[in-house]
Amino acid sequence: MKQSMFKIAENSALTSNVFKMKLIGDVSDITRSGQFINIKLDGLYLRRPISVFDRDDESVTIIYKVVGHGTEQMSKMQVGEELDVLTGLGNGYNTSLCKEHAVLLGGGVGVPPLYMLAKTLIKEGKKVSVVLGFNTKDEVFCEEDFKKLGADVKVTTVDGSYGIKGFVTDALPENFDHFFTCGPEPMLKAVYKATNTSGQMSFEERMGCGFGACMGCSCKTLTGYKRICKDGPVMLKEEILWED
Amino acid sequence: MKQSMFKIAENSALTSNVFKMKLIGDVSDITRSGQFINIKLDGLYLRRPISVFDRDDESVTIIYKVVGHGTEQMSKMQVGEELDVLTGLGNGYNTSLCKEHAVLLGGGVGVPPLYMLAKTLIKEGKKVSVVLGFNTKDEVFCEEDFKKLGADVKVTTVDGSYGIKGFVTDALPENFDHFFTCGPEPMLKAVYKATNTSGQMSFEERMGCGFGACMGCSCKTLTGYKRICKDGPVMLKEEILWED
Amino acid sequence: MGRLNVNLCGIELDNPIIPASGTFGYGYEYADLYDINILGTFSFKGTTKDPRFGNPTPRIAECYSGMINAVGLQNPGVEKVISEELPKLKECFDKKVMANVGGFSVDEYVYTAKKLDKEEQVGWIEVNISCPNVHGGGIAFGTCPDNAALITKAVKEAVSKPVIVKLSPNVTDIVAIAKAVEEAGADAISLINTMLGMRIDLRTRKPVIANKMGGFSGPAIFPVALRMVYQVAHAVNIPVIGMGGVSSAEDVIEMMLAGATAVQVGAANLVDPYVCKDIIEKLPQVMDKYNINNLNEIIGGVK
Amino acid sequence: MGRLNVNLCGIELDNPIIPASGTFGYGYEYADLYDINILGTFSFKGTTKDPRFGNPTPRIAECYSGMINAVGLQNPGVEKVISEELPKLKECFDKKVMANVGGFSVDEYVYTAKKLDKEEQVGWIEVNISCPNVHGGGIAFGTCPDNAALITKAVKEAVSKPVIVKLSPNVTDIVAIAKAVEEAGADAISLINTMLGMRIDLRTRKPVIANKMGGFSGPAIFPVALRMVYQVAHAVNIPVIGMGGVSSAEDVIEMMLAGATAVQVGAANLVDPYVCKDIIEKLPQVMDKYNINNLNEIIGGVK
Repeated sequence: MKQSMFKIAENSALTSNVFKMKLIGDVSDITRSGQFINIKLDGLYLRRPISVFDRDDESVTIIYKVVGHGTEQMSKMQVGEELDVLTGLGNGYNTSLCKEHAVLLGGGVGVPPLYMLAKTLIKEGKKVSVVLGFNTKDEVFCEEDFKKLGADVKVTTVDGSYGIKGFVTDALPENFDHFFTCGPEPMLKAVYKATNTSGQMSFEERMGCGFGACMGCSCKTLTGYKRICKDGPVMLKEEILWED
Repeated sequence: MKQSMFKIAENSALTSNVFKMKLIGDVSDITRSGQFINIKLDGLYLRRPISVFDRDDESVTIIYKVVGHGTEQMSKMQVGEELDVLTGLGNGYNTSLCKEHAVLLGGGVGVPPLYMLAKTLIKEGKKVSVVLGFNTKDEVFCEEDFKKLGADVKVTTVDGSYGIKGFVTDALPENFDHFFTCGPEPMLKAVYKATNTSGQMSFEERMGCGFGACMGCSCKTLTGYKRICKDGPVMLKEEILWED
Repeated sequence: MGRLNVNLCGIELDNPIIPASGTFGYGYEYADLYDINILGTFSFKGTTKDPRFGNPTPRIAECYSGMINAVGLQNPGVEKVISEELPKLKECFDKKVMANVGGFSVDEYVYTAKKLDKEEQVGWIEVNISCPNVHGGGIAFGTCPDNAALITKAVKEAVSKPVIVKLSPNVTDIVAIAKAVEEAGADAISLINTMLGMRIDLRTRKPVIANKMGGFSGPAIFPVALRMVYQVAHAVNIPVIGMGGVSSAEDVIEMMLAGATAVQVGAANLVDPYVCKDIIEKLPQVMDKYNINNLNEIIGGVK
Repeated sequence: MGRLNVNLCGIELDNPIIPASGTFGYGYEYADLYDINILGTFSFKGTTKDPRFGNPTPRIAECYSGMINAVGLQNPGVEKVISEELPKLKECFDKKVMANVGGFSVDEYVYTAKKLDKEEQVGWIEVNISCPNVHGGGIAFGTCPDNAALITKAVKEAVSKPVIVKLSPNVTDIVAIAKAVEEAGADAISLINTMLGMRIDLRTRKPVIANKMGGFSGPAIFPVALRMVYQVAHAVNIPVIGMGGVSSAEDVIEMMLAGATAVQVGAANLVDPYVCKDIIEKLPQVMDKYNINNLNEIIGGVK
């Protein structure tokens, strides 16, 4: 984990309420896809955790949805402004658990963390099938980004206004050996039920610190209590304990 | 009173901790010298009241000393930044009470409100003598501004490092018919004792609202309870009740 | 009936927004800024039997997301309020006003409440048993259920108009006090008054406030206020007026979801004199955002 | 002796900065960030007899200048703390640590305190009688002087190390409770624990926190904390550890002027993990600014 200042190099709308922000700064602690960064915003007390969409040598890119005061404030920030950011948070996805063919299932704002993951898997020579799920056509984003990587991409919409009508589980490809997923909990549960392979799921929870100190985001797993921010956000399918 | 946004057109240091800030915006409610404006700053709850140094048709200028978080934050603001300001606060000086020769006595950050006052008095054809008191040479500011107006200006310093050694009361001119003063309370008391004429004194107090609603800055006078923000900050010498 | 209307003890309010006592004077200061008839009503400056100067200055301190005040019930006394302040208010306010009453003994509370009760402009009597700034005074009533009940009963018997009792948050068990004043006949409860707080000036090494401690208000106290409104609203059967740090239309809705029938806005008026006007104007669009058709449908919506 | 040194119940601290229980785990999380031996000491995660998962999530809510948590004493239980956490801590921390103890009965408190008392790494036992998150548990002790005294006495008799009792601010009379625990044998008092607060999510119309209410901390509560530290420090003759919203070297000095011998830093660690390091580094220059030669000269400086 590292605390440092980042400068906004891009902050543009992808849909009516989803934004892409590129931040220039020290990204040395961002080591895996599926990790997140934690952003301090003026006038708000807790930092805002946002998953990493991509990184290069000098910048990290995030994609976030405006859902509350924090993200609304972020969406209004200008290129050149600076942000205090904690980087290198969370365990991230373990790509070595996939042998040949990975399926990546993303729902809504669960899509972004899969991008850097897809990049890594393709670099490792694995076949990557991506299914991106949205409610409706207007909400679709990032489809082209995944296509450009060379992944096989399908899009589902709940109302059928774009791509395949239904949920990501309605567009599961054949013959994958491992899945990676990120999205709302009902989607994670559906994926859990619809898959027979091993897999990794990224969870969301309201966090206090984001680095394992406060126990604000604990959950029970089959392998004991875990902190979603530090021991997660990625959990193995095998260890997940659904509580209803 | 008016609430509106102002843009910073200048923010420069006059001494090591005294700054001059020019704000462009709607100044229509600033009608008298001796009034103040009340500035909202990010991250601070209460507004910061600062007396008016000067105004023209489209801007108001203030001179402030860095004494706490608020003024420190102001000193770091850049030209072009915007501030939420309440204008037209306080009664201000009544120049009609001076017939021919006014003496203006300012101590430290009590100096700025006297500038617009001097301008007004000179415009009214009155003779203006100014005595500016500081602790030491390095703290002196605004001497030239008053001289340019055509006022007779003397400077006192407590340590004698510049001008007349002593307090403003050690440099009182002869034959004035009314005095105007602003400065720390010990100075106001000294002026009160050292003068035989009528006069007006501007008081300072920690304020809540600055516009007469909260009773945070009340004081007792010989003519009843007054709110320094609304019924003051300028009081007639005749009504002052010193409490020790 | 508009979608903002609420009923407070039998009097219909155009909206639930009520500037809190001590932050709105006797109303006419703000009438220079906007037409104060747009308000639900407002609670005027705490009024006592005799005129009071209040505490020495400084009376004000800055805090993170809030402020401390130790004004100490400065007011011209009930006679002058009736002879001078209310006539001035009449010129700019057509609605019923909430008369806030302070005191230092049961007799004093009763004396002041009785006088104000007779005024046609007064719609409700708000009994402040919780001002933390008066040594040996109001605070004692507010922190003990028996005393709170005593004063409530005495005032209730003396007046004809609805009695609202304003509670202090500086207590272990707010519900016990709320139940005690309900049982003693209160028609409504307003809470929370300010929290007892303190700041020290590092330069002078003295308390910022001359009176050492004072009443802490502002957005900082909102979570404590919301919690107490929730607890009290679920424990009593009379209306609750929520307050404590409310600064936006969203805060108003949160207070009403917690159980408030109406909402007072205090410290926010002092830093943004137009805040109540802004809240009233923004409420409909914020209600739309959260799919609220009528404010009455959300009162106590959180179980 | 450095100008930052203070003595806490016979143990010399290099400085008065102590990360508060529940915000610093068992220390080693932060040891990855900086050498935690620069701290005065720290108070480890509240430990109970049995392992606890704590409350359901969400456990965290944002507030103006603060946050609410309802973790509910999640900890691996005292046996595992001794067998697993303390050995890990030993690798990165050479000083005595403050052992924070929670419980649900006098016997549990005594059991846990006794076990931890025997550990060479433990310098003080901090008894949390004030955690507001455990239904029917710790909170009861903290809001009643007699119960607070009962638990203090029982723990004091069972252990050899200094006993610090951590008080709840959610009370009418903090001084009565402080005096009760002093009389019962407490070696020091720490305060304040979190205030009971609540937030509601306007979208879901449900409390943000699964447990409905939780402990409110952060700069928002600083004025209440400072007031209580001042009141208690002037009423008892044992050292007081001040906490509640402390986030800067200036806050530390303000707390010490109010009467604190040492200062705990809580919520600030969660938003700025380096805050304690920063405070320790900045203290000398802030002391210079306010003409403070040695911190001991300002403890309780405000009368």
